[in-house]
Amino acid sequence: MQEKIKVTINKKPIEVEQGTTIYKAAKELNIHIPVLCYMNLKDMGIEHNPGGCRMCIVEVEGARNLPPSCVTKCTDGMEIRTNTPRVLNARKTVMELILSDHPFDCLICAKSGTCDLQKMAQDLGIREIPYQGEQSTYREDTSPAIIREIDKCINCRRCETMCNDIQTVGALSGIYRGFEAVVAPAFEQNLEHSPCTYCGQCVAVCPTGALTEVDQTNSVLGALADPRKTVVVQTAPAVRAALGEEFGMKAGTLVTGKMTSALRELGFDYVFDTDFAADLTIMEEGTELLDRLGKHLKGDKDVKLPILTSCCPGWVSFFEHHFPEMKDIPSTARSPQQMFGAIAKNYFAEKIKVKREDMVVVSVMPCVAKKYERSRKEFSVNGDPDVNYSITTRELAHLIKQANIDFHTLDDQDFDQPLGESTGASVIFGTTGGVIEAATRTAYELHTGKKLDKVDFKQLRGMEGIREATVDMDGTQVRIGIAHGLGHARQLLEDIKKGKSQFHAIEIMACPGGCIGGGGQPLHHGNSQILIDRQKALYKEDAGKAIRKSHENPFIQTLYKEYLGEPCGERSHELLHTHYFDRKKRWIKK
Amino acid sequence: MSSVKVELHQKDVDKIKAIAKEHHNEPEELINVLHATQEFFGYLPAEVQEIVGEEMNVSAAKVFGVVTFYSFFTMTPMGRYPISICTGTACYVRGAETVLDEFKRQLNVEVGVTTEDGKFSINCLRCVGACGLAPVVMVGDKTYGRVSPDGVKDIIDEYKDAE
Amino acid sequence: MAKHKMNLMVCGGTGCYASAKGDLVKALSEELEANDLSGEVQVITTGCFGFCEKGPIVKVLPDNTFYVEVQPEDAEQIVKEHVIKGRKVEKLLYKHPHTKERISDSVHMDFYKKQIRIALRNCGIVDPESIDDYIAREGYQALGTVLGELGPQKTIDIMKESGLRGRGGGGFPAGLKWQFAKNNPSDEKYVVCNADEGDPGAFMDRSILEGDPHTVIEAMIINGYAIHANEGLVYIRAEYPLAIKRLKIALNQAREYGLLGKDILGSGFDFDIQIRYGAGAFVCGEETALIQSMEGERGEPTVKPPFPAESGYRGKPTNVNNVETYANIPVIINKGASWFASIGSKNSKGTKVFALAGKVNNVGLIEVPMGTTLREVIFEIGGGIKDGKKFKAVQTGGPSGGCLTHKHLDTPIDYDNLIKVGSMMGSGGMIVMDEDDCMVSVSKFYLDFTVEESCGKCSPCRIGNKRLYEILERITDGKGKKEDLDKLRNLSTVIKEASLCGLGQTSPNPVMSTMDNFYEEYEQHVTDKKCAAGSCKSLMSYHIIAENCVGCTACARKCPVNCITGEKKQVHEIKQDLCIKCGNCMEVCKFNAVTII
Amino acid sequence: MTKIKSLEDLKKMQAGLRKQIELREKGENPDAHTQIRVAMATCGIASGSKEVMDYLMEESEKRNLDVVVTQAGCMGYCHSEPTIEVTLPGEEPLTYGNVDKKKADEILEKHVKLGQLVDGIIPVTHKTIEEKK
Repeated sequence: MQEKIKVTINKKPIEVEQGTTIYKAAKELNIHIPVLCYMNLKDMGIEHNPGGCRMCIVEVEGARNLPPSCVTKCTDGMEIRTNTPRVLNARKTVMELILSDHPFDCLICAKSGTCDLQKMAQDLGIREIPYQGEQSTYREDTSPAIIREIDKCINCRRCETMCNDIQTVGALSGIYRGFEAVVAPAFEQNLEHSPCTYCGQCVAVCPTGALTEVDQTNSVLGALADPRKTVVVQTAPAVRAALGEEFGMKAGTLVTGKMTSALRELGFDYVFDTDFAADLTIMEEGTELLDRLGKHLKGDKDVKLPILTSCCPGWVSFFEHHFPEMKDIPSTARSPQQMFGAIAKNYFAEKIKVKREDMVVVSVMPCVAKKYERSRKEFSVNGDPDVNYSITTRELAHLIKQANIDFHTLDDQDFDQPLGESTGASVIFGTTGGVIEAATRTAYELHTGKKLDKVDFKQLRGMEGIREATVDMDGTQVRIGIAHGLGHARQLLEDIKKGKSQFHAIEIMACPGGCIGGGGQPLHHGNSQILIDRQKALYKEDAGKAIRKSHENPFIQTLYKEYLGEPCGERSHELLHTHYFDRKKRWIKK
Repeated sequence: MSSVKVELHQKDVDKIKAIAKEHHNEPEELINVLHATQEFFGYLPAEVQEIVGEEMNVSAAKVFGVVTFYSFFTMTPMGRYPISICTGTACYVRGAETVLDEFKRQLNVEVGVTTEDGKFSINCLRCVGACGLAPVVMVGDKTYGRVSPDGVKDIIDEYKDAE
Repeated sequence: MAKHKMNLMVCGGTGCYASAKGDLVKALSEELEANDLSGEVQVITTGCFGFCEKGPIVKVLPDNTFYVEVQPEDAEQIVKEHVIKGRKVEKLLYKHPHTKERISDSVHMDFYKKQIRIALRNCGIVDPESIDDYIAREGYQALGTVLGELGPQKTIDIMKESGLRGRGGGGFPAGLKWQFAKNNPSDEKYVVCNADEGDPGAFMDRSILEGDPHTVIEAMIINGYAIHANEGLVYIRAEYPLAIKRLKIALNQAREYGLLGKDILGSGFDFDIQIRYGAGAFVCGEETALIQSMEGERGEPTVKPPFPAESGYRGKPTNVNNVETYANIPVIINKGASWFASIGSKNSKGTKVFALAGKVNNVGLIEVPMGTTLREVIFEIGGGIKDGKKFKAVQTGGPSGGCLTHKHLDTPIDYDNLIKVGSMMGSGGMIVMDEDDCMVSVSKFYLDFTVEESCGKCSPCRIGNKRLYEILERITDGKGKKEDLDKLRNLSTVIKEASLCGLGQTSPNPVMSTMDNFYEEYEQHVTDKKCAAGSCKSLMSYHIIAENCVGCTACARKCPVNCITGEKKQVHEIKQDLCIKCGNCMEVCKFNAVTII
Repeated sequence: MTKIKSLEDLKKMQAGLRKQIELREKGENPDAHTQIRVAMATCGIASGSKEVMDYLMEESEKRNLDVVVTQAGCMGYCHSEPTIEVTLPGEEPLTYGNVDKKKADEILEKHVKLGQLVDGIIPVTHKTIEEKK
């Protein structure tokens, strides 16, 4: 046991563990110290404390300078003051300096209202900027999913940490030095030419408007206003567990019914559920798993195992960029978003007798990478994408607010049919471990031919970055791996490459926590408890569903009967499966 | 930092690979490798950095981050006769700035830029440690001491017609 | 080996090397060869003699003749006259600037009189490329003593007793630093020599590495043994090719002799040293940034604590000292802690090497006991101000230091005194300024440096210094306002208190010290829009005094922008809107008809 | 190259190397040693000053005397060549004329070792050569 040490903060005494930072000690005393660069997602094991912004400086008796509280550890007997005139003046001056190198377009900035910098300037009561001078300017970069307006970068370097240390994508780095220092891709190229996976974790942690998602709300409004278009919307599972936060509700509040009402009020012709497509994904991916597993068990040496999930577009980009040699291993099943698009524009359009080009499919996603995924060429027919627009949870909230809809007083409505029916299995797609649990429920029954009574596979749940479990399928021990966060995915893949780990199936989600922690979700502002609450909400919704296995979804059964034939059949292959590319950049000229 | 587009040939790539290998492909040795690479190519174009990154198991973004952090590394080729004007304090108080201005005026280029004919480029460096000779100018490896604006022309002329 | 009667010591330091118009060593050797004297007279390339102002320098031993400004064409005379006939070559002897007397040896030169050479003891005496020379000068004996007799703790105790403080800038007691590194348990520790001398105007570390590389190697091995580290790294500026070359030679020689490698001197202790190159980043002089850089990263400092002694290179306990600190260590072991502690002032022991430069007669590298006054350094060793101008200020500590003035001339130089008067020891740059130097411009010069060298990690340094620079620029451009002076003060204070590393915490020093010592000069710039030193071009204009002008047209012919009009024998006029204030007209006028207003 | 295996080895080696550096070390601080300057102008060399100088150097080393032997120009005593000037530490210099090997031996043994004066001193009214010029 470590000894406790005593310190005083603003004359209030407190005992803390050795190694506790001043910031954390102050928090225990409910003393709020402002931070800009510091970020602690403790449930994810992510702590970012470069000590760079210098907003959290405090006065320590006997110290010559003003140390940053986020990294400075308490020592026994330390007397700390967080609000002396000296501290306040320094903090204010530092803020004035930061603002002097920041564009003044707050009112029309995408981050306005949710910007940490803006809030802090308000708190400090900044009314003028006495130190005006040259502002650093950079080229703006718009990619299919993310906009980089790095004139607004304050060098907190959170994005760099997410991109390199957590996601190990390596698209971003601090570049230049001094006043020109900023975070950017190699050679200041656009993100499009970098190994960026558009996971959006940089966007999720950016305290200012330097990194934002490509806003497609105007395009969606345009489609809604066009009388010739039939506008179909699909909403991803994780959205319903987070959207409420944008309207001041507690994290983990399920707002499925209100969301459906709001979408209808916005004028969507059909309000469907991506969960339906998630059930479809399980049918295809589960079948693929059982096929490969069966061959493997029969001794087929050429069969590719483990099978890797492919519903996360960030993850797909990741292996295309970083592990192209493994591109044959993941399941060829498209993601639920794309399966939905294909079914909507083929099966459903046919069914309601709307021409493909007159149908607009909009997806609401917790994700930034989905914007990129929908733009991939292989998901278009004659230039018409299966999914026309993909907006984030945040963008949907903007739309609702824009349309003067009082979210709180909306009644709970159901999704439309047939593409709105879903099972509990599909709901948990939104959290790490959910896809593989859903797949297991179906695979078990299909493999064993027996009915599964206990559908909760608790061993697959949790928040650890890498999890391993074995599921007993009536004697067949199926080894399952789970990773969320691309850094963990990399670790798992390296282990597989080295032959250290052997699995039959692996689920990978690019974002920490899975889709609930997606780059398009309401900002967590460094509070990782929010993700845990969202996760709980999804498991709750699953538990409350009448049908909890994908293959039992009656509309899925109808779809196969009426249109697709059988899972992994010919039509399925055409509409529901895809292929992958080697995207590793090589310069070598022969 | 603008970069020149280059085409790399297999032998260039092999050279980078060899340099990286000499340094055990150890990410820690990135800076040493960049030194050796720049010595070979004369500068560090993006394409070269990409391969250095691949060989050293470091992302291209990070290689670029390191290259742009250190003033010794450059992404543009220097002139055949790179002119470096020392702007250390000793040279500064002895008039290095006027010498620098004169070089800029006569060659009609800014600091960090190469003349159109590719002959000269101007750079500033901090203290070559020859403060006794302040102000100091270096052309390639050759050092000129106690340079006055009047002497600038002579220095340039020395190289102007040289091939 | 043939017995040599005479040695010609040729300074191989960068300063001398650069000022020679050819290969001096070759010229002398060839001349000796031609006169069949190669067997009797040896030409030795040595490290820096220090007197760079008068380079290239050749010293003749044993008669201790000190030749200055020697060029290859002088080789013939040196050999024919001095070597053969024993007659000193008068014209190559140093001429006293005041008495005009020729002085033949360094002992009697003011430049050397007050110096005590500890760190530079071998510079100019040994051939830096010869380990035998170094061993002959008690080289590696301290290592032998440490390995054979003292053991780690006693060695550290000696370091502590000696009172040696880090010569890189901060002045942290070296023994204490070693103790921390020793006390942190780890099976892997490192010793790092900081040779990333980035301070503009300081070149002592380079001179030591060029002149006596083995002393650094020996000290690093001692350091490694004392803290239980088996690996050392030298982080050296890539801009120092000569020092790198000599260091590499020295490392190989030490390995051949078994002084590096396994089981050194039969003690069972293993140690080796590798080189890491800096790449032009001043901030890498800061030890945490240096460690980042050694790990192949951007040289951005990290927050301390943890100090490198706890978690440094590769996250292991690491001791970082700079070159000059190391150069003192073998002598301390050989001569004892009390000997060392007897030199210097109360809290600053030993000597300090300074790079004396600027508007002083004798520019060069000097080593004086701590506690020597600025006056002694500038006016005795330095020979006073160049061209008979008036002393105005002396800047110590480089971009982290401050500008001191008349009233500080009798301050004994040591770590604490310099901080007390608002400056810093820094690595030992000492730049002398005269009446022509504008203090606002000088602080702008340093801020320009800081802005360029700031790593950009923390906001106060990244943006604050830029804003400081902009305000200073405004003032020197004649656009300053009274409130700018308050802004300078507040910004300086906040940058100092809130910045992450030593660079930011000291970067406002040039501004603060010049504001303390030359406030009226700032006021004059802001309120009167005048620069008394005449260095801020925007604040002055050239005019022709009609009474004095004879209309000789000399000025008009010399004007690079043709802004001077007037017929021959008529009073000329300067068109102010075209004038670029180059000063050519004033320089060329023989009739004192051009004036600055 | 052989490795140095112990402190003793190192010390032995150092003792062997000292000679190599002695010339320089003494030259750094000539006033601390006995200095013998040999006039080596044409007249001196013609009358054998080179041999005398070589002799002085070899012998002082053999006899382990703390002597720095240097050459000087013409001392102006062409009639008494070879001439040498002997300066004991802290004392005024004395000049001897017509020095041959025998004389040199006597000077080393008596003047240098014991501080006794030897015959053959040329009175120069206490001026060094340099000042005379």
